Amino acid sequence: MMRTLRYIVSRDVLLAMRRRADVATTLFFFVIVASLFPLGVGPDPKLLRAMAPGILWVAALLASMLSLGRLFAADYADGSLEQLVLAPDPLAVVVIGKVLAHWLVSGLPLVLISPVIALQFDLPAEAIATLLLALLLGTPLLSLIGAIGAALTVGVRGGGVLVSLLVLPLYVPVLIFGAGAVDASASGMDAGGHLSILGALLLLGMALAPWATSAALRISLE
Amino acid sequence: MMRTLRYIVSRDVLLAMRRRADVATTLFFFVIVASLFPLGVGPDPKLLRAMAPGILWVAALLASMLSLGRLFAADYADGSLEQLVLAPDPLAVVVIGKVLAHWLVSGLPLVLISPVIALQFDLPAEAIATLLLALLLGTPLLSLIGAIGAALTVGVRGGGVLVSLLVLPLYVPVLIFGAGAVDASASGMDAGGHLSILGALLLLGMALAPWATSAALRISLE
Amino acid sequence: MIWKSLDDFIAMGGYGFYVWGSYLVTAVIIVGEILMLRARRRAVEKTRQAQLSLSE
Amino acid sequence: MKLNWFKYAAPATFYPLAGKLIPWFAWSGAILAVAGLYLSFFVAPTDFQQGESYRIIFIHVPAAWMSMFIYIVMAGWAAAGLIFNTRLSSMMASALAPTGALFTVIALWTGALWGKPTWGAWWVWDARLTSELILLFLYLGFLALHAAIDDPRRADRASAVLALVGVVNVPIIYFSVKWWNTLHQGASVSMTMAPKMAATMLLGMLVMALACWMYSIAAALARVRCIILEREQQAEWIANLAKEPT
Amino acid sequence: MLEVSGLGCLRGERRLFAGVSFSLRPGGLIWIQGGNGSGKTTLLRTLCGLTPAMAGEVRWGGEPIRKLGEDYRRELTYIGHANGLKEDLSAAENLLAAAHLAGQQASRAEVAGALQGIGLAGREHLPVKFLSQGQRRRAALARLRLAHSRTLWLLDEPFNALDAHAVAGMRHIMEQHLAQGGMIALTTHQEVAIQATDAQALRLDEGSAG
Amino acid sequence: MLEVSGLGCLRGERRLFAGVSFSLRPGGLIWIQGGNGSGKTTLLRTLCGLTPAMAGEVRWGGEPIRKLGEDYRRELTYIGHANGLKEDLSAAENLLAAAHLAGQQASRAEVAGALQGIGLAGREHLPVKFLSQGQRRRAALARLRLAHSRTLWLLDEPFNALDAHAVAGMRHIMEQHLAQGGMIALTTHQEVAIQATDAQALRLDEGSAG
Ligand code: HEM
Ligand SMILES: Nc1ncnc2c1ncn2[C@@H]1O[C@H](COP(=O)(O)OP(=O)(O)OP(=O)(O)O)[C@@H](O)[C@H]1O
Ligand SMILES: Nc1ncnc2c1ncn2[C@@H]1O[C@H](COP(=O)(O)OP(=O)(O)OP(=O)(O)O)[C@@H](O)[C@H]1O
Ligand SMILES: [Mg+2]
Ligand SMILES: [Mg+2]
Repeated sequence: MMRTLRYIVSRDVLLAMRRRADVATTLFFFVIVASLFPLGVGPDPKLLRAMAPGILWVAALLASMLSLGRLFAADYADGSLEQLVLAPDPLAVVVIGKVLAHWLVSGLPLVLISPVIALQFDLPAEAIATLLLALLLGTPLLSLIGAIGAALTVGVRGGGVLVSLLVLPLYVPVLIFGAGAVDASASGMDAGGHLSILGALLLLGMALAPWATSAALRISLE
Repeated sequence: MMRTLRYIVSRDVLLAMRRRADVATTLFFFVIVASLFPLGVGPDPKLLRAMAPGILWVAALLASMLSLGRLFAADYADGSLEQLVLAPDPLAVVVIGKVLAHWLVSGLPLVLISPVIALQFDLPAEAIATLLLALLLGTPLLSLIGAIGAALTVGVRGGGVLVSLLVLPLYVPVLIFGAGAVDASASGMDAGGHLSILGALLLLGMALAPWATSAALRISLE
Repeated sequence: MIWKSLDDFIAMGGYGFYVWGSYLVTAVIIVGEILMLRARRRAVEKTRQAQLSLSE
Repeated sequence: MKLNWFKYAAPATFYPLAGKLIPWFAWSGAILAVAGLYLSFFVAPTDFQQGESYRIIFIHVPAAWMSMFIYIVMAGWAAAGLIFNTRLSSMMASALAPTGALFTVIALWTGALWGKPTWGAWWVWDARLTSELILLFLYLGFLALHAAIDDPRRADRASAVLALVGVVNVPIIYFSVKWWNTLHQGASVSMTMAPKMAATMLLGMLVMALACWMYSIAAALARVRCIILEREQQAEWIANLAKEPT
Repeated sequence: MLEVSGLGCLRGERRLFAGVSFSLRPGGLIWIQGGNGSGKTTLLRTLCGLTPAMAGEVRWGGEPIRKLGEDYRRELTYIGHANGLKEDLSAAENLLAAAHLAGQQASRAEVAGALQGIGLAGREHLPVKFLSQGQRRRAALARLRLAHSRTLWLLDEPFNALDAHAVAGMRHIMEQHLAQGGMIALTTHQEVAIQATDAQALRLDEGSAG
Repeated sequence: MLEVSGLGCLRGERRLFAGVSFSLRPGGLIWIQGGNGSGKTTLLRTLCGLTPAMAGEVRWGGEPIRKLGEDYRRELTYIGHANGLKEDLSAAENLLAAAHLAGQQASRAEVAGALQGIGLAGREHLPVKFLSQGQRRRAALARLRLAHSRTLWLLDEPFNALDAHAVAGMRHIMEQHLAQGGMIALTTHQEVAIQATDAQALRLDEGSAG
């Protein structure tokens, strides 16, 4: 089982590396969306600082959501999803592997680059540390929740947009606590409460999302 | 030629209507993204009013960009793009038809719903009128520019994310003048200058984008 | 009686637009749903009769 | 051919039963609505703070209650459909969704119309309002997913998974939004502005809520009958159903 | 008349074929043969102008097809490996859209006739995504029944996924087209005996397929 | 042993097949025949448990496959219409990943051998998107050369797009599998004579295909 997990993660990461441009693109999407705002809103630094946590998190949400297309859709189109479902391991293991790979490829880079963007918005140092930590807890959760939506829309035409309708409302708590943590820390308060809720949500997500996703996958393939 | 144009528009609109949920989804994506920002930024009405033009335009940009996937990718995957290129009409006509259909299906509904969202952000009435006008000029331009990006990434795996990388920087002028117009009008100034620049950009786009798009399509199919 | 006249009733103490706007839209939505249900029912009935006449 | 007849049995017996129940629910809904409206407009006194605008409460609060309640009931039916693989349960879930979504729209609309005179804005980013908006998105997601999958059985099961995921999330969303709102300073308008409600007001609201209940049940039953007819056209019992229009 | 002279093609660092020359007259059929990966699809795509030729030239009525552009495209019908059907539209809607795009006037009755002729009666109005593999192929090939006015047919593995009955039907359509003075270039791995006054076979390099 | 009893399937309002029963013993081959759209693919997907049966049951060694779950999946190899290859990976990488997923130990040398055996020598390291249609099919089928330990093979149109040489190669692999006590259920529209001690044919309703 651990072996299968490892194989799936390495297969998906290999695939992503084969298309390095793709990984870079999620990252650039994040950067571009975060930088579009100052263009749309104007350069007032106080306004920008107030907006920064929200904007960074919304950008992270959207970037993670956009890359959900890669999670199952391609596998479905070329028939390898059938093969994954027919593999002699519990489907939940396969799902965990794919979600992990998705996070490594599209969540982690985003966490790593976020301090640079935060500097652009002139966030104080503690807030940046909190942002890093919050993203580290929040982005895997985004991948987990997103996987459910991606599995439900597999094989559905126009799935790319539909998935956003399904997934974005479910992202709301992550957004609120994530941005809340950064906000609290930026205004000198303690972010511990927000972060521990985020951690609890992550645990809940890890316990439930793989099952929901594998049920959804089986249904989609029927 | 006009006949071909009409056929292509009606085919694409028919296809979209067959998936009515899909059209609605672009719309809801717009609404949801616009509502995510307050959740990230906090409910302070003054802050939100200042951000509103930027948020609405960024949401429109993203919604338009997300639906670009529908423009050529599906046609490529099922082989009908080859057939479109082999049609006995100039490819630019085909492109114009597809862009027009794309705008009708994903741009126009967004323009129509924007006043409701603007009310959520408590924008004044004149600013809402300007927003409507600016979106009416801007969204076709987004479709035209997006088509170039979509054509360039046709057949490229992970094109969905790549296209955003190509297209978003090109969207920046639209964003600046579009949000600028609303901003001006919200702070009681004249938005005429911004709007006429937007109009001029639209004319330029209509003259150039179809050619660029058809060249890109030919290259992608080689 | 709370209301002195019909005009008074319609004015709702100056809040007529909001109060009647609420109730009107509610009524429209509910009537709309009923009509849509009826139309759906009719459509099903029509295809069913068509199929019956085919099979006979 | 013995094609699992027992699965059809449930809709087959339910269909006529529902047909008999609908008028009862519909008429009691109508009567309750008349009584409730009478209480709301002619018995309940004017509010000394908000004036007459508070009369929106009689539709706003029942609609808001219904919107949340129907979602939970819908998820319950969906879960039953998923677990016991009974077709009728899934059909009930998809029959409830549009009515729930409409009540959500009513709650939002009446709330907005109430907000303008009381807060001076159509919309504020308050916790309740925001979570009601997200609830609307959840309904729309359910409907869109159901509409996007062509095989009805697959659509039922996929949207059931979504409804269950949603129902786990609704409380999380509600509390997170509440926390978000109370931790931020800013628009601190609360909806508990209404004074201690007079007994008549409470009664009016309860009667209206009951009317909404009856209406929702009637609408859901009517819709489930359509769904049964649409889906099971090839089943024998439908062909045997009186050949005249039902 | 289609004339091909000295056509050559490289893929990656591999030479797929070189010096391919033939000509196709009205009523003529050419069967392009070769193992998997020998370049048949590539050759057909070059013939219809999708892939530019690396060496040599394709001429239609004496003019290079690159110059003719639309005038050449008006003369040909290409059916590739992919079916070119929209999954959400029915076979009838797909066929009507394809005919319109090709500039042909096709009535609904003609479309229904073409679909029936190819054995999709009763499936005309089902969205294509519900069709089986072979039924999809049939729906794609139904275009040919409306395309007798197009002189040149380029068909890539038309018989793929078809059952024996449908193969016979297709053979008949092709023979009819040839009898009316049409031209066909096709590839297939199945042995199908098509009657033609002027039938050629072209074997692409066998070495590469292994 | 695979036992199928009274299997039935509806699609939309259409009855595809009903009362399909057969059993497959070690060394047994069943050829599922039928026109386009007669339900062959649907039947195969039901046999491997992807599509739930509407009526009837599939049993493996006496147990319903629904109950067996993973234990059944460990015994079978399914190759569908779609090849299940990642376009960006090479044939060798695809094959290795598939073997690992199936819980088989496969060394790089074995993978290279399997690809060579199926005629992809020299193409092993090319991303699949550059391969021709037939070469892709070969890459998908190469899995079978590593899957002799899987008893039950379910093959949907394995010969599609293959040239004559590759068809012969595949036939050989299948005969070898049967000789080792494997079982095969396959569909194909091409007449391929596979030697088996226990060969059956199952004809699905012909009426529906037209
Ligand atoms: C778009 C705007 C609004 C939305 C979406 C909305 C939503 C809701 C919801 C979901 C509830 C049920 C909460 C519960 O039972 O716990 C509710 C109850 C209520 N709302 Fe609103 N509301 C809006 C505007 C307003 C306004 C402007 C007022 C009055 C100034 C108001 C007054 C009330 C009252 C008095 C209740 C009953 C509270 C209770 O039962 O505890 N609402 N609303
Ligand atoms: N970038 C590349 N590098 C090396 N070889 C390539 C590249 N792109 C394509 N090829 C080779 O070019 C050939 C393409 O052949 P083509 O698709 O025309 O074959 P075909 O004759 O139609 O085969 P089939 O019978 O399988 O359909 C294949 O052998 C493929 O391996
Ligand atoms: N929703 C639906 N409504 C009506 N018919 C449907 C529906 N979905 C599938 N079908 C029919 O079910 C059949 C599916 O057949 P299947 O794919 O199993 O055929 P097959 O025997 O594999 O054919 P082929 O030889 O073409 O591969 C087709 O005839 C198709 O038209
Ligand atoms: Mg080929
Ligand atoms: Mg098949």
